[in-house]
Amino acid sequence: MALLEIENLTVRFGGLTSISKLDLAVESGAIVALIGPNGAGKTTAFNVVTGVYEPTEGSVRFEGRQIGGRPPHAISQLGIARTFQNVRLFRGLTAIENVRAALAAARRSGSADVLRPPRWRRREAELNEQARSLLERLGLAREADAAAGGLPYGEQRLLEIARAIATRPRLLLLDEPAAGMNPSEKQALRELVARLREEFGLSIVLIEHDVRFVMDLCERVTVLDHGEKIAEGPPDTVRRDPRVIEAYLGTGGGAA
Amino acid sequence: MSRSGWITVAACALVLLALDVLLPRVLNPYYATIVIRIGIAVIAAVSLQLVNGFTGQFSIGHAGFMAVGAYVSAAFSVYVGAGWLEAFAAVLPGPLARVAYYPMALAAGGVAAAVAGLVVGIPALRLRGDYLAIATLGFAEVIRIAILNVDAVGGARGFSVAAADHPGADLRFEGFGTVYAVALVTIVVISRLVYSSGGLSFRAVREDEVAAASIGVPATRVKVEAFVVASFFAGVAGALFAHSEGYVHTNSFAFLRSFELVVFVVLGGLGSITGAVLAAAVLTAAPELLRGLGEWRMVLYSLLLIVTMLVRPQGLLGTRELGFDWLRRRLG
Amino acid sequence: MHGRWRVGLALAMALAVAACGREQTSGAGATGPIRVGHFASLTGDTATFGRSTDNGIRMKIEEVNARGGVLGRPLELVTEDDRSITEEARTTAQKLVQRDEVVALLGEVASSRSLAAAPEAQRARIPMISPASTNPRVTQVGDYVFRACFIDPFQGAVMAKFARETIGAKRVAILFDFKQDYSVGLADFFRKTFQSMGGEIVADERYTSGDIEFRAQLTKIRGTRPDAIFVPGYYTEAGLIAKQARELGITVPLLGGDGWDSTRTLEIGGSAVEGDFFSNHYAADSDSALVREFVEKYRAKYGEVPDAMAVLGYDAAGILVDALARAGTTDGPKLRDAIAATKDYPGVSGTISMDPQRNARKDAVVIEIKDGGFHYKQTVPAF
Amino acid sequence: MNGVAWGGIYALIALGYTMVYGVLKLINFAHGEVYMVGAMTGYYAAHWLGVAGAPSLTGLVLTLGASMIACALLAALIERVAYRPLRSAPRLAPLITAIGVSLLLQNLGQIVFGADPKFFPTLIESRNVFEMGGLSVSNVQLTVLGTALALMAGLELVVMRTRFGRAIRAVSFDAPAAALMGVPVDRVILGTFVVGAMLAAAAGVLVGLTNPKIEPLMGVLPGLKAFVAAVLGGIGNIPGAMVGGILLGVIETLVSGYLSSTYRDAIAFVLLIVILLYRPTGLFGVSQTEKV
Repeated sequence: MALLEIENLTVRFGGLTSISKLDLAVESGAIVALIGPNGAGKTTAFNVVTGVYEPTEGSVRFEGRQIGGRPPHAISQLGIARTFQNVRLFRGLTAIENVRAALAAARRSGSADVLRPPRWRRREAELNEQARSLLERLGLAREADAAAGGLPYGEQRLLEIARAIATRPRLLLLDEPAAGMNPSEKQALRELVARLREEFGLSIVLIEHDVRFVMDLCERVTVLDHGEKIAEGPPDTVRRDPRVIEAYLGTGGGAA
Repeated sequence: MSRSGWITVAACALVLLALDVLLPRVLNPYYATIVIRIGIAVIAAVSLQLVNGFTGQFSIGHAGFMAVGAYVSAAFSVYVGAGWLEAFAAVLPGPLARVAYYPMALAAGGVAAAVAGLVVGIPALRLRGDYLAIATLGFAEVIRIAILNVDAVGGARGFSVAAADHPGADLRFEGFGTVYAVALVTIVVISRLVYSSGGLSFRAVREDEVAAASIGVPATRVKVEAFVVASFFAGVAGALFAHSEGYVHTNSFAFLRSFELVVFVVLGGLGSITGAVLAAAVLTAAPELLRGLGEWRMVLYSLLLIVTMLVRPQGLLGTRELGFDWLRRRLG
Repeated sequence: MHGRWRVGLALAMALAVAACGREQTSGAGATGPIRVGHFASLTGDTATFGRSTDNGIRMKIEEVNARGGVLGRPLELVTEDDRSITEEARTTAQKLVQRDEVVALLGEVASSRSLAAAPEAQRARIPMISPASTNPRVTQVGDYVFRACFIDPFQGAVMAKFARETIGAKRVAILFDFKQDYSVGLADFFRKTFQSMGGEIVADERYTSGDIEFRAQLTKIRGTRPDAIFVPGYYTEAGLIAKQARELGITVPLLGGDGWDSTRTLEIGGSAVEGDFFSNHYAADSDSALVREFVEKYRAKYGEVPDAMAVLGYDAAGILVDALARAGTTDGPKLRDAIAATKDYPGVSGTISMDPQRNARKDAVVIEIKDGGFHYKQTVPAF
Repeated sequence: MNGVAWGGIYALIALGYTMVYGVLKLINFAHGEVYMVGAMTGYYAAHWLGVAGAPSLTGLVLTLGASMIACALLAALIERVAYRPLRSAPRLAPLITAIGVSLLLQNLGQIVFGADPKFFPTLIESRNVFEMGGLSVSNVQLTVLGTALALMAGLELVVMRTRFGRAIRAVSFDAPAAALMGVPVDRVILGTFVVGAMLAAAAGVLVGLTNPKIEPLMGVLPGLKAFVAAVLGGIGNIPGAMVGGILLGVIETLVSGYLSSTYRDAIAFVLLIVILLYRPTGLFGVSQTEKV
């Protein structure tokens, strides 16, 4: 059984079909890329998997459980985390607070916060420690107490990944993690993603425009165009697929 | 709580008790009333800060929950509590009987307001931004007009917190210690709620609801929680108001009061508890301090608001806390 | 930015000055002027009332001072504005008692604000005389609280009697302001008395102070064909109600209470209020010498005909001065006893005695609106 | 019928709220006070112009014009002093200055105009032009409604057909983009305040015609209700504000007529809440799904 199984998924907004009859499976431990031109429905797929949108038809199963239509916070608690295309940090909080919020989100206890028994202090110290070590592993230790909104763009992207990992997911969805990065940053990111999979035992789906970026990182690539899957397979095969080339050239995309 | 924590609490209790005894001897009733009103304003403002400043929801109907607290606690005292108080007084010395009774009246007001907050919050918090604002304002007015039509609490005639059939029970309560103890509890509870890892959820919802949900924060529930907790303390503030004034009228809880509370919160700095405390204290005292100006006093008061906001658009303290680390170390 | 800071600084300094401003004037010793406090709504919703009572009180105090004061000392009036806010009535009363050390309090017009402030007078053992709060509960707060006017039950009953006996009405509609306890009280007692005299209340409609639109209620009332309509509200709405009633073709007389007593009723009602009646504390065109003299002096001083609030303010101050002279001291309890013993005090609003419930007992007059003015119609004696 | 006339007045005030909200996302709480100043200046203008004694249509037009100009200047001043410096400040800061300006105008009003109510001069002799059953229509009501509708039509024309109107729409849609396209955003915002204030001033004068009692605190409740009307229609939406205003006026009148005036003020809010729960962005508001 695959970790994530999307079957026959269709998403419509009014008369507009954003995704049509999509099938997609992500095996445990895999790194999968979702590529395709603008408006292909990649982010919509993420939004359905994370509960932001409801599927119009079809099913989304995570670890065998039907999750389509559940609220986002519940899906997060099941073990799916994500980042956003246009970076959505808690800009007014510090970097470490962003991570701590994610560490603590699922296990809040207002009465413990107010009464603060000894075990609350221990847990608080523990969370702080975890958050710090997570930041360290993403190279953000020095920015721990800086306001998230004030960080350079590249670090904001990293922080968003740190925050996602803090929810202890088994599946991580990265929405254009390399957008706006220069080649050397991209290289670092690629290494980081690979390392994170090992260290945290993650399965990763990432959306990317840049086919080269996903080439030696991903085992499989799924190509969407106009809401439909037009190709799927190992990167090398997909890259030579005439329909893929047409889709990219047709929209004038020089990304490939 | 740690040992130093208990020591701090004990010290605070002692200081408040001392204030309770000393202040009425030092301050005349006029100043005493102002000081008590400041305490009540602080409670209401800090509780609203949880909703508006920390959870980022824009409520402009907080006075409605004060009204619920004030009227329910007053009615409780007049129709039920007076008898209990008399019964307590039969076995306890007078002041002790009152100390034993008052928490019940306050709790009655607080719980009633919290229930109202839940009932209002669940449907209203689906709304966003200014639509939420206007809905809270609407609920507050509906609550007020509903109270105005209840004869058992005096309707348009207002409601005196005195029980005719229990002349021995003195239901008025003007202890500084009580008001400030409650204010302190409010400040401690709300600051502990928000300044903890779990409490980051409130601010996460304020910063970005979608992102908050993506890390597992049940945004709607967090909003309702904030609303209910805030309503509870607003209700307690209302209960204190009713029992210290001895007479309540729905006019005291019109939308102007709600606006005043919003002003406290924004002027003090959204997301700053000490800011709300500061603004509530200054702006509650100001109309009385400015009495020397005669008819110009409210003109100056409004100029003060405008100029402060122009000079400090982020509020007096922004999102910072005044000496909070110190306080946290003491109370932590 | 520097400019802004300077403005802020200037404001802060103004604040500080204002805060200290009054501090120097404290301490009324045994030889200085006798301080009398008046707390009133000089601004806000009911500013008109507060300003009128203050005019009346001020005039009385000046008269007394011109005659050499009382107990050999001049009187000093300290007026504080409560902005028409309930809880501010309480702080103003406290401020007057504590900081200005007044010997007695005059105020408020609105019963709710008198109720909020009265416990402070009672606690400080400083007598308080409300010029015009007609709600019975005000003086029930304690034995230091008095009033210079009659109470709602009396006034409601007066108009019920007038409607039944003088006009001969059988069917009366009521249109009252449900947010003003004054109006609610008058309507209650009118209803009771009128029904006990064999009359019928054919409609019981409500409005809210601040309304400017009554056509809906009046249309309903029109359908019940009443002989008269009792509108026990304030002048602010009464004139408009009359106007809209006439527009709708209602010709029966409207009856009101002392809340109608303002030239504004005429100004706004115009021809629509012709032939209407209301009960009042006094009639400006009464042939009593006392009234004539008062009206003349008031008009000379303030340039307008005094309304009932001015008269009641004047009389409240008069009762206090009279009691001060009889008590021979400014001591609270003794002054209280003297006020309680007031008997046949010749006030502009009638001959006043304090009844055991500390309510002024006096006659009421009914005023007819005729030829664009208020005219004395008849006196309804105290009962 | 009377409800419709009232609704017209609410709608005029609501337009000012909605337009300002459209361009600035600011709830201009001082707007009700601008309406009050409109009524007051109308009162003084009518006396000063000598049209108070003699009812005439010219008198009405002159009074309207005078008070609209006065309020336009006032609004420009308010915008310049209290809102513009806060253009880049946190969103709630100008809300507080708006409350401050509102309090300031109320309190200054009580000093400058006096706290006593004034009575607006009769600019039109009232008579019933139409009566049928329980329904009667007076010429005053018709004038009020006619003027309100004419002004709204004029506004619609300005917004849809002029460069200024286009600029307003552009700024409402996306202020930074409009600025990039060379729209003078500051001037457009100022213009929006001025137009809104003129409509409120007209509403003030029109209220003076039907219900002549005017006083410095008269703006508080109608201001709030007009805001409710604006939200009802979907705040930021101009036709929405018109419909919301008229709807509110009619419903209030019906409620106090057929149910009870006791609940009239409550009903506006109950209605509002119910509508918001079913349509969280008002009757005509476009629901903005956030792009994720």
